[in-house]
Amino acid sequence: MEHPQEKNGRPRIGFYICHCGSNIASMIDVAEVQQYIAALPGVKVSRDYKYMCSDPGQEMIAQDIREHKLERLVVAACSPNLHEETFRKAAVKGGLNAFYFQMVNIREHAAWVHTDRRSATEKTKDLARAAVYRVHFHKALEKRQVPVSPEVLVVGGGIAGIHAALTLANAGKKVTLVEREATIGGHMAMFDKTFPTLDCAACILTPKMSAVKSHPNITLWTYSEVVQVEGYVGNYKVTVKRKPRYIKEDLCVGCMECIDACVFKEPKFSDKFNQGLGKRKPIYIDFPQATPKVVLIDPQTCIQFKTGKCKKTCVESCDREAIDFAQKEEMRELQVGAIVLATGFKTFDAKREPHYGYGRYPGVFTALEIERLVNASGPTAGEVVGRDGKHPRAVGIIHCVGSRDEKTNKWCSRVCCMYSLKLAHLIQEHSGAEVYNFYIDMRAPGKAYEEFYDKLLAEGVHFVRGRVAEVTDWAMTPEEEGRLVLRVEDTLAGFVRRIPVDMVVLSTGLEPQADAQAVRRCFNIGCGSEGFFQERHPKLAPVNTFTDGIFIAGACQAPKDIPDTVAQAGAAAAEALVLIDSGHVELEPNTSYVVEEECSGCKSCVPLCPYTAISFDGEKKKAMINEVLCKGCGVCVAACPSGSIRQNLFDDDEIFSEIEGVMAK
Amino acid sequence: MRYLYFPGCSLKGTGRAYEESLLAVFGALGVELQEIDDWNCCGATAYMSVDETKSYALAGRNLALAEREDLDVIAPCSACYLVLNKTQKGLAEHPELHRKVVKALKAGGLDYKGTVRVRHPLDVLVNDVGLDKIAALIKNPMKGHRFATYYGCQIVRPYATFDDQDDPMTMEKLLKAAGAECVSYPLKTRCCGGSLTGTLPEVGLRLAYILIKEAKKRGAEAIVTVCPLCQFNLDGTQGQIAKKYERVDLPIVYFTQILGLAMGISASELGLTRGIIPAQAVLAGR
Amino acid sequence: MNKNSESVPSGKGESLPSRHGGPMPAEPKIVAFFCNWCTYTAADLAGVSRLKYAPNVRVIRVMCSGRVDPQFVLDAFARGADGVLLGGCHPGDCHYAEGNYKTLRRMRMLARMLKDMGIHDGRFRLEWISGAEGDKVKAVVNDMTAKVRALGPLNMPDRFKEWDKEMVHAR
Amino acid sequence: MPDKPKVAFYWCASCGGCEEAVVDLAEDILKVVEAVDIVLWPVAMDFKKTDVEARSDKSIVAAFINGAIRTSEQEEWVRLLRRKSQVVVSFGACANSGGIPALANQFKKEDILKFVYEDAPGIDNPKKTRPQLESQDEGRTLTLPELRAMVRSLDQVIDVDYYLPGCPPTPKIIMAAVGALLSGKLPTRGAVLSPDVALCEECPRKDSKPADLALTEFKRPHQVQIDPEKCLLAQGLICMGPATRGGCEALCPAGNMACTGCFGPTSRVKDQGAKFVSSVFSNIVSKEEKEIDSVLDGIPDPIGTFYRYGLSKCLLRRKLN
Repeated sequence: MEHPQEKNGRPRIGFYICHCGSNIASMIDVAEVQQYIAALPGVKVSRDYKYMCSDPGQEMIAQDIREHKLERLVVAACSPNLHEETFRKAAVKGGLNAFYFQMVNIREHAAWVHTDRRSATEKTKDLARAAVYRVHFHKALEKRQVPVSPEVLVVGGGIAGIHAALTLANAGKKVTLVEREATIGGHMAMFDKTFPTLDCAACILTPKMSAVKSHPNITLWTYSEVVQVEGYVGNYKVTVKRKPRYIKEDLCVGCMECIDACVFKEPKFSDKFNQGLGKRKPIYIDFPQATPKVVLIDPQTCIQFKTGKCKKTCVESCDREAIDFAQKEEMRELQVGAIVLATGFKTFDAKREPHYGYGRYPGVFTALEIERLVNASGPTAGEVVGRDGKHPRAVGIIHCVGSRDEKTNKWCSRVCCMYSLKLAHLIQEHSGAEVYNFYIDMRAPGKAYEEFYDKLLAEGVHFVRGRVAEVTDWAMTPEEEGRLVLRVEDTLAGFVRRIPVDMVVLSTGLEPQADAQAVRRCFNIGCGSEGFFQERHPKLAPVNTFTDGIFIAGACQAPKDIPDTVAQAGAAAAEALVLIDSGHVELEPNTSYVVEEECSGCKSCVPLCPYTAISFDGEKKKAMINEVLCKGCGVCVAACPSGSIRQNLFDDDEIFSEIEGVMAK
Repeated sequence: MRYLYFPGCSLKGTGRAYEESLLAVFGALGVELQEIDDWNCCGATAYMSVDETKSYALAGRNLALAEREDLDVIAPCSACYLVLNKTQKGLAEHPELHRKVVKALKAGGLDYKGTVRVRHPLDVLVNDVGLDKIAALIKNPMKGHRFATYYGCQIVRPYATFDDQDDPMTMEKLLKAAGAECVSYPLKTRCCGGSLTGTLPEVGLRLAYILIKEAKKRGAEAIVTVCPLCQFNLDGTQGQIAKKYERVDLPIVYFTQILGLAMGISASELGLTRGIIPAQAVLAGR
Repeated sequence: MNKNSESVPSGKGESLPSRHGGPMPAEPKIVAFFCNWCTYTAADLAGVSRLKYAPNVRVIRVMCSGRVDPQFVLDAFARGADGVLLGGCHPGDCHYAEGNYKTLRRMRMLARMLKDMGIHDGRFRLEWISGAEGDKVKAVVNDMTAKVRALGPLNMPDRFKEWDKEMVHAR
Repeated sequence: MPDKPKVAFYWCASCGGCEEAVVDLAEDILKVVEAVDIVLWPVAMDFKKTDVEARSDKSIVAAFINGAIRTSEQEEWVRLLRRKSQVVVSFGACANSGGIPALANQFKKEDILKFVYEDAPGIDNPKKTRPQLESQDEGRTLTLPELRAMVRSLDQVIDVDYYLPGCPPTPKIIMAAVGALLSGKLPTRGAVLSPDVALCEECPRKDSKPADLALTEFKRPHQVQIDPEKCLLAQGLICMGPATRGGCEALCPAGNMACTGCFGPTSRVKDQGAKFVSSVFSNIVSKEEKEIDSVLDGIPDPIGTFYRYGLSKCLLRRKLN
């Protein structure tokens, strides 16, 4: 419903300022601002209230709109990112178009960041006045509704991606799961046991992996990478690169006879899945339960690729004729409504802490290497032996390598304390060695975590509180001779200790993937300063991003353990479901449009639009904006040399009046 | 290639062998070192703890003298290198301190804008001159000689400007270019005991003994160092070590001396006769 | 006939007496245009993190720094801003792909024009601040406020009045 | 038969081109003379100030005033004409927005006087004599108008009813304006009497403008052999056409010259120079500051280029110095 404007052309304005409990009121004199704005021309109602976003607060606004025939609404409260929608709804409730409203951010941008009440109050007056000036030019607008493509893309086939994909697929959605490696499973597939229950990682993961493979709603693309994302919420066009594995995936049944038949009789090449502790052939499969169970050929090591003169015994051995040396990289396109990013983490490079001797002393291992060593399907079939083939008498586990460290990564990686305990238990169990844990603080906050720590204490694992200064082969006593010595200040005992061991395990922390920046650019989302993907709100929107329709799950957002990862993956899947099941998305009406009779057809705007929303009508010789494609950045509006492009919500009049408003006295 | 040269007190006194070998090697490489005219004490150790501002001014004077030329400064002594770098950084980060120091300098007709770079000869040799150029001048490689490289505490801490703080490797690269072998020596940045021999001799001596003993144990025929203070301490305390622990007799030499030998410069030119522990082993085969 | 004309303009660069005339110069006002996706979000983050910074900036939200028309900058100065700050996403990070490059190109030219018009370059600043850089909002606002304060008031509205005093009937 | 409507023409800081434009009406001028009674036209007729002063207020139907306001005398005259006229038409770029004279707003008055009377090549003035507001000559007091410290547009001094754009306005738009005036079919007060669409609309080169200029350098006219058919911006020349109001029928581009912006901006634009910058410079190809800067170096005098006819109307009005 529309109200007639006042005779002088000035709309009737209602102004509301929120105390936000004491959040705003403690730093800003809200009563003073309320009185000041009340005196501005056009302002018919001005009120302050304890919690404007509460039901009574919203009701008060709606009531005022009806009673005082308000035509514009200004609310000074928190960031529009938080409550803009709330007050738009309040406006609508009162019978006003939602876009006759303007929000003033005086909490995040004033109350919380200033220390002087006087100047914070003056600033608030300026900002509120600007909004009052601005709403004069507001127009009645409607949100645009755009249909949503019902399919979902999940990127990353670790436990997070697997769980998200299965959840969505079980809800009846078509899902494409894209994984960079040859198999899904991620880091979890490398683990032997999981803390604190010590259940076998493979036993709980592999059923989910095969469920992914066999699910009618899931298309699984491994050995594939997303290279381009275009479009917008509900309508993403995604280009995926499918790398050649030189095996016809639909023909290979994973019998592995080709591997036996390979001209290399013995595995010779470093096995990435086993962290280089094992060997593989040029034709290989990462591990027996790899999903899909399809072999692949590494062209870097395969004789046929290197010389073209191999006997190709593998081809002979495959009666399904699945081997295809001519396979090429393929580009595939997907149309999806939502995307779940679950791209995981990488472990800290232990060589960045040279005083721990990784890469220098053969007795020093990373935790992930030990995961493979203690794994029954690992390179040593679960036997804990050093690179020299000897069984360690004593093992030292150093916590916080690449975590909680000013020089490397400041954050706590959250999982290392717990996995160190797990590894301590497994090493002791598998080898009978004395195990020492060197920790700064023990962090075991989780269901049954602290109890697990207690269990380890009872098992006789040693705990030394102190950050290890160095790992050295410098022996001072015969006992230390030929071993690795950990020098550490035992901060509980209060002196420096030298502890000789035969094997050192570095509990490396979790870091963003090496290409996290490129990935986030591709998907147009943000990263925190440490490089993990940025959630929309740390508490209230932990799986959303600032780009609608793109959700994040698992360790790509921050280090987290398996239970948290699975919970987050479920949450991301649920958010994607909400989007898709609603059938459409509402887009802000902040689109731009060309006023045809004003346009000179100079084409200045045409190349500026990143979404090719602007075209040049060859008949009329004028520019045209396709509203469906326009995302409302306003670049063309600023660039139109004759001022003939307008933008809803951010028109010149609105911005100039805001400038006038902040500067007026 | 031309640099300013800040010798500091050691290189004119106890560390003369360092200066002689440094100048000989740089001369052979065609790198010109121009000694800063009228340099003064760098202000190391005691000054800093007594009066910080004054000691910054003292060191700042050397930087001010250097700034008049548009050249990097080479400070071979670890203490000088550290103090001059600390001053450079301190003045850059603390405008108030910089103002005070400049005021003092102006009283002496000097000024300091903050543009000087203080470099270590290891840095200059590897990063400016380059290993290829050095390798090309090696006439008499140190084949079969094994050394322990010892960096001491000051050139990588707290500022690790050209090498790793925990496991520096620059000296290894140079010695390898000279044809020598380096033993794995995890004690390369541990305290030599130098500053304690005067105050807590028992502790100082023990620290020196540990370093020498470990180097010997690992098959080194000498410890190669970059620091005149470490050299003096490790060389000069071996008599006491013999009395208290055991006879060690390990030559302590400068990396420039080894480089010089490999370049075919004579032992006397390189000051190799100046050590208390004779450098016979090092000279074997020449 | 007006004999006062020689005093206009002052001839002392930008300097003009404080708008309040008293011994305490007025606090500078800086008009900021922050893009919704990066810099505005960063300012929200600074708030949530309770970082404290100078209260001199008035933020106007735009969807993209590319919406900022150089006219806005001139208008802000003309209406009394002592400084104008633009905040956008880092190069390569624009929510709208390349809007910030368009900003950069225009604003490099505008900066030259401002300089030619005698506006000190400290009064106009373009900064790339990502959504994660709440601390950079603080640093930039504090730094710019200090610099603009040191430059003194620009105060164009009073200058306009001052300049027009040479006319018989100042309008 | 009632009196013919009384019309005044006056010139301020101008080159005389606007007067020439009136003469350029050719035989049409006769229709004008036929239709109106000219009561002031210094370039052609001998009327004195006292003649105008003697008229009653609002007795002149329209005053056409060209030239910028630079001196106290001009200010006095335009105030007088405002008082005596029902309609004031700001005539030409100088009156509208300062025009070429307003480029002086980049300099201090003292510097201008010093240059003109002391430093300019060819000046022989050893006593550094300057014009005085008052001087004595054989017992008589002589006065001169005062040079103001800055150049103003007409509407920065008096209220203006209509604007005729151009340097000078073309005969076509002058005749249209006179016609509207005489027939009483005037648009809303404050209007610019020329189409409110940018020049490209009527430019013969319009079709040759590529969608993406993809600018990598700017050239000055003497550095390039100008293609007579192709869009001038596409040739790397600064053509202000896209940011300039049409109505001139693209005289300059048709004459193989880039538009320099004399018709001023459209009604939607507050600051022609800033808007032009916003537009054209967005289309530079480079993303690197240094490269962008080197492209910008191709424009050695930005203010003189983008505000050639409008520095008085720049939002900042003059250089601070």
